[in-house]
Amino acid sequence: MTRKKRQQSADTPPHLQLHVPEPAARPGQAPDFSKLEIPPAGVLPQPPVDAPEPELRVFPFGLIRVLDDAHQAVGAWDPQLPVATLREGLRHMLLTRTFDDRMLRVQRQGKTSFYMKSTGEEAVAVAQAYALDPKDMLFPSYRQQGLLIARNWPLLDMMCQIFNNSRDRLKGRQLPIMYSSKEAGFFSISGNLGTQLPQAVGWAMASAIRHDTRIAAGWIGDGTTAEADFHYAMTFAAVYQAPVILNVVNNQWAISSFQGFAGGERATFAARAIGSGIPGLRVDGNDFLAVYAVTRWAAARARRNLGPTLIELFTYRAAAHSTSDDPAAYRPQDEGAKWPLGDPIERLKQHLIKLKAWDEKRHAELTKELDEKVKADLKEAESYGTLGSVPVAPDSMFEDVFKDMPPHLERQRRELLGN
Amino acid sequence: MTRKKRQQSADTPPHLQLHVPEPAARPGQAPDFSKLEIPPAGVLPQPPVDAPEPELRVFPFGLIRVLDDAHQAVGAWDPQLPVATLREGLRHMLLTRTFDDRMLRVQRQGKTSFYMKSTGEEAVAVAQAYALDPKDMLFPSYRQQGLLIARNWPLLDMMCQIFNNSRDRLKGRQLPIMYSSKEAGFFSISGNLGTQLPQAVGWAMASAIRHDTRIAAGWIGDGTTAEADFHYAMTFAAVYQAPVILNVVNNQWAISSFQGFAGGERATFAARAIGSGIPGLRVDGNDFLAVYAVTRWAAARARRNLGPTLIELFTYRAAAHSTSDDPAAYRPQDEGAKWPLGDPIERLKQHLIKLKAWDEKRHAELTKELDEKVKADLKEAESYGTLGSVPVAPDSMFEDVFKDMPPHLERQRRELLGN
Amino acid sequence: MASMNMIQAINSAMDVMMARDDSVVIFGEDVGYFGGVFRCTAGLQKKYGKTRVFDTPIAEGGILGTAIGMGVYGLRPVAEIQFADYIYPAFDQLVSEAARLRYRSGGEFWAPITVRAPCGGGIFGGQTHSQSPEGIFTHVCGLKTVMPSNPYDAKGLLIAAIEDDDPVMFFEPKRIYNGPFDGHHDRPLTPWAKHPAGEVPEGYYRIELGKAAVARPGTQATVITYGTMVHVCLKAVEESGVDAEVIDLRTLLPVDLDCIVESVSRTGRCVIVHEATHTGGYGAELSALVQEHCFWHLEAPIERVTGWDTPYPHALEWAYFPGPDRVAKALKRVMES
Amino acid sequence: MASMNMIQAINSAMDVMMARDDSVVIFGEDVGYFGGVFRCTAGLQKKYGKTRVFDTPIAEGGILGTAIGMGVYGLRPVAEIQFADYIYPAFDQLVSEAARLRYRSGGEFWAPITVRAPCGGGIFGGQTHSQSPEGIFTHVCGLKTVMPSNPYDAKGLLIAAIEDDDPVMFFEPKRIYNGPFDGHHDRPLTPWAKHPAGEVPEGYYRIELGKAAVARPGTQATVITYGTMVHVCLKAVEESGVDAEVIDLRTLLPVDLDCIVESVSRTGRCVIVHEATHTGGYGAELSALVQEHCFWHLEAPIERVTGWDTPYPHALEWAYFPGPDRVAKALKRVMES
Ligand SMILES: Cc1ncc(C[n+]2csc(CCOP(=O)(O)OP(=O)(O)O)c2C)c(N)n1
Ligand SMILES: Cc1ncc(C[n+]2csc(CCOP(=O)(O)OP(=O)(O)O)c2C)c(N)n1
Ligand SMILES: [Mg+2]
Ligand SMILES: [Mg+2]
Repeated sequence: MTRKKRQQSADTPPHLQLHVPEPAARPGQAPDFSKLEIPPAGVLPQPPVDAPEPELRVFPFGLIRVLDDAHQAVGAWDPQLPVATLREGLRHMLLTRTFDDRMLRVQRQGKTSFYMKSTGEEAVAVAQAYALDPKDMLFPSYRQQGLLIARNWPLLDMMCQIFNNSRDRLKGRQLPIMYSSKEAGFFSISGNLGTQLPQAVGWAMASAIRHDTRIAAGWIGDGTTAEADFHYAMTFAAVYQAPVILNVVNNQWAISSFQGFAGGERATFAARAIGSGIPGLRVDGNDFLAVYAVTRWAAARARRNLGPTLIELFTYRAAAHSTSDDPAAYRPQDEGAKWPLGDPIERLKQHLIKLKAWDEKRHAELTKELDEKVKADLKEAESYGTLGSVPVAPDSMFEDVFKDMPPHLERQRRELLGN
Repeated sequence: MTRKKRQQSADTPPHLQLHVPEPAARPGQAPDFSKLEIPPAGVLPQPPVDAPEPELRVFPFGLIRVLDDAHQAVGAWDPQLPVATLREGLRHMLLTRTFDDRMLRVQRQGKTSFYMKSTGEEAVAVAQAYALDPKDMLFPSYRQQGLLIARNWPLLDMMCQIFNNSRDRLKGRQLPIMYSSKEAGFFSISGNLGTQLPQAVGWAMASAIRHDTRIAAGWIGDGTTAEADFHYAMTFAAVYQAPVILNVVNNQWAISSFQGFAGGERATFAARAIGSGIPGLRVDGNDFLAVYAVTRWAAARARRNLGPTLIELFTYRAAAHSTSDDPAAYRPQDEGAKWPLGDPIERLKQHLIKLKAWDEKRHAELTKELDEKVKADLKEAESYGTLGSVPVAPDSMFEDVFKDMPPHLERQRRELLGN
Repeated sequence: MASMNMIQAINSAMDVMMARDDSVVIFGEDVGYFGGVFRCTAGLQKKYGKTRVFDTPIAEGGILGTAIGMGVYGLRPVAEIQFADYIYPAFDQLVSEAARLRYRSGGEFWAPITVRAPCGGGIFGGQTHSQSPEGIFTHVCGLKTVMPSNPYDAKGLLIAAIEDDDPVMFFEPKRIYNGPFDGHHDRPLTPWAKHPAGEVPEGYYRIELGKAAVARPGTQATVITYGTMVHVCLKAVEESGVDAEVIDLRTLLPVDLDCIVESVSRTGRCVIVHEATHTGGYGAELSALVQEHCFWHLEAPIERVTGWDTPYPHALEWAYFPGPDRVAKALKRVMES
Repeated sequence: MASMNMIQAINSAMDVMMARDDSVVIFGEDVGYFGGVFRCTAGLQKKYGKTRVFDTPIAEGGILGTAIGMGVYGLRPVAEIQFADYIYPAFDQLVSEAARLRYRSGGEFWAPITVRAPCGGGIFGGQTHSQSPEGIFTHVCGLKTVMPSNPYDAKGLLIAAIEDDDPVMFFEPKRIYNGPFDGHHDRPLTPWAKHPAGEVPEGYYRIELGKAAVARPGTQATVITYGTMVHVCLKAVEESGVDAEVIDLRTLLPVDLDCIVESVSRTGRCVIVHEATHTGGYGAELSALVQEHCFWHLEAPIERVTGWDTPYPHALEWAYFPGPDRVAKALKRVMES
């Protein structure tokens, strides 16, 4: 034994080195996507929804694309949506972007404390909302406002939350954009990353326990996959074959940290599915048709008791992380503009134009119409107050900590009110 | 949109059902391994240690075996160990089992409060200890006592911890078998499952930061893979390419829960590696030669700055979970005896006999010798006291909470001593 | 009425609720087929089926994360954490989610979960099978915290906890699962069968959360305690000869302040006892409350008798455990000053 | 000497320690290339290299789990948790591992980690960017807990924390990163440049853990506080006209009991102030300690002025924040009784 060991130590190994991931380009450098492999559109087959997982292990390493570089819909994954639906999708994506742009300005004007845009990621939320049933339950992160908008939830209600004004259903308690709407099947957004994912699985398990037909879907970002909750969600979803869709929106950045710090240098996020034995689909997140198609496929699978699916939506965070962030400090300023998979709105627009179902003039009109709609809603929302401009009843602070206010909170409430 | 949705809800889906895993057999039923796929020994190639991970994705779904059913060493993974090493390995495995059997009896006699055996899993700890360098750091779970024994750590010291007696270096603080030995490079065992795994990764990262040559290895059980710490360990090991070996000892049971409740119904535990982009090897954990070979391969990889490896050691928990457990309540009593991959000690013994390097007579002598050695050590250990038989200085309780005792603990110490 | 130990009473509470309300589901590590390492869920899977009583992966955070999702759906999950010492991996889901959900959603979403966890020492479990972490949870707004001291209360409180629409931490002092342990570990344990609180109705009944019980009326001092320590304190009172009132809080949060204030205002002397570590334990809050509300009645400093500020040492269990002698000493001190 | 705000002082402490001791490593979410969302580690990666200052996955439990492993190896990890509100996923590694390791290994293994986390509200961060969880950690034996109130202390305490061989929780009140906030949110903030404690030595110096500071000597009452509230209390004292002594604990655990007892024994009146939620907060422990050690000197009930027992409400931030008026009222109450 000891002899043997001496031999071992004999072959002196090199000195160890710590590998620390580094993105392809930093500020001052030119954006570099040379290492990025983008397979052509339409090459991947669409397997039957009941295909056994072992037959699906190519998908995490590929990229499902429907819209090709000439803006044509190609391949087995083309969902063949009616033109009316495509136009509606374009409208909801554009509305989401218009809303984001406007609310950012409003925040800059000091009318609220904080805002987060979803620019460049509109196809994720809108196409997925379309692919799901209106009664399915959504457990989003803070960057899927498009889900609410696609479900035709009033912008006015969202704005009132952002302003914490007299019409804010959340009683001024929450940071702007932390929406919650039971009616829209949109779960209360948490400030703690990832917690919603095992909750989505639990909701789906409950739906299965009650022999319901509704499924659940949850969203996290690439960076959040490192949190325990992603692991919990994957494990419980696989063990109980929960009717749930777990979405990882890989927009390649987590504030200042590129996806390499979440493991993106070594494998795709969709590949995590293989270890849990559930299907993993990797899709061009800026391709409205592809996103719709994979989500429909996963939903059909879940509805037929065939279990969960992990979807990686490969996209790019085109804007700053939030109003507290300036990406110029950590990535090339034009990286987003150079993103090879383009912009989801522009791509669907060009596709509709190819289909002769759209043109620049109608697009300009739509843009103007939506801008006016947002302005009008904003005007009304501001009439109910902006952050700090209208007093929120201070003692409402003590409500909803518990269903019924216990004595110690009643005492504190009285102390606050000075009696 | 709304029209489209109505269509969707139209194809009325079946009612959802929750899947709850169920083992192949329960008490009263015959053990059933019919669904178990055991590939023949020697079929899998041994890739070069610097093989890129994408080329290794078959291994998680296979099973690396060296000893065939005729007890011959076959195939590319045969480590070709000297006979002397094999005999030593047999000795250390047998010593581990003898120790376990004796200490269980001692617990039954009420001389200590608790014990945990590693019966059937001796090859995991002993062969892995052999395959590592004595200076490599080990972060075990509570079922790798064989690591200490293979590193020739005195049984006496282990017994004194089990008895919490006057020679217990842990000052009577820890539950029996929660060993700790800095000198042996054996990390303090935690009662909280899985915590040691990210710690092993951190230790390995530190070794790399300091350009050291020592690597780390950590062990958890199949059930523990569901804990966050496994996910953290995999993520950090992959991101920083830490020189660490992450071992999952799949003994198929977690107290009363079979591996299906950790996801074992859907994928192997080695397959988790694919999602993190690190090599995953699945090995017959009852095959001393195979366990040694895969561990050497992973260690060589780590030493050459080629990053971490996940190893699933496929074995069977032949004994009860602990002295607080009775498996007869949840699995067929003879399931262990029927385990197709047999017993690690018996298999190495038969291999040595095949090599004409061993025989029943020598084995009987060795068994007797080891039994006497353990008895002798036990006699000495008991002379230093058994649980409760010797007073531990009560105020030692306040030491080591902090490096230096702060005033509030000094006050409590004085209160305890009644002055 | 039937004679039940605490395990049987807890089992009976879940049985009753499973039968009354099909939205009640039970899960946790080893709780399904096996019936739990302490047997609290024994027989329930057989009776109510695998989709209402099931085993889980070993992931406390996943257990409570999915429990919250089930609660949001409309179920009433009762999750077991095998030992209170293993609740920490679920801490974020409890603090950031279960406790905040109703508030942050303006009352739209909530998760009526009950988290059962055996706690406390005195069973030679070592530092990771002996902890009493209740003081961490009583600091978290949005959580209710309960700790029963006998089978009758355990059943009534657990039923109330399951029916409660807020998340409830339900800590079960494992040392008294089988009998009222008075701290004299060297003497035989009386089984619950020999104790009046071991007489438990088979059917449905509730004990409202937030109401303390006077375990022993007294005039000279007030002992505020809960869980296993109730029995230790009763023994200590008996041995000290002090006519002390012993209050069994039963629910720690919301606390029954009226009961405390009424008693201490009468006795003017107060000893607070728990097994959890001293600094920042729930005893600190109780002490602060008593001096705030009874300051002018206090005739002696409030004493705290607790576990020491160390991990629970295996061999030194009885030097760590706050036994009757330490409580009696404190009683004498408050009487003397 | 240089003029530094709290961010610069914290950065300087790490800079000094990185230069003095090559076993010091720094990591956390966004701390590397970017230098931290509050810029506390700005410039350090450039100066000391990527393997000593680096970004991490978003996994607080992984950050502290690996930190412990690095500490066991022999490094001195300084880990940043981006907001104290996000420390809960790491709770098990802190409570079950960092805090227990030295004890359970009989002194053989330990992890000298420092956990930095910005805490507290007053910045319109909403309930998940405003929490003060220190009271959870002061209940955990084996952890030290520190919260500075100014740049000079922050640097000296952080250096002492990094050099300390025990795990140290180092909470940074983000509201006072740029200036001593006195609670009057409607008035302009004085920058640290205009405050004596903004004068900070560039080099190495320590402030011993466990020693409080008297922020203002006084004779009529004692205010015990820490962090942002030190400045709120100083203002409240000024406005109340009460000649109160203000104690800045600086280290919460181990606490400087002598300083507290000496002061309260003199003044006979005590107000305890923190921003964290009320029930079971660290103020409860302080109140219990004061009445245990100063009972015979107390002339009025000890008052606690704290955050309410609710999450931190975004729009109602200033109704939640315990400002100078509430503290002054409490001072008047203790003077009147
Ligand atoms: C538990 C927790 N840790 C840290 C944070 C701080 N934080 C907020 S967003 C964010 C980055 C998340 O990145 P990603 O998951 O990729 O989502 P994205 O912002 O790109 O949509 C971080 C670190 C948090 N909110 N919660
Ligand atoms: C965090 C935590 N949760 C639960 C437990 C209780 N527990 C101890 S061992 C065990 C089963 C572990 O099974 P596995 O990981 O397969 O290891 P094995 O016992 O089979 O070696 C459980 C649930 C624990 N010790 N720690
Ligand atoms: Mg991202
Ligand atoms: Mg196991």
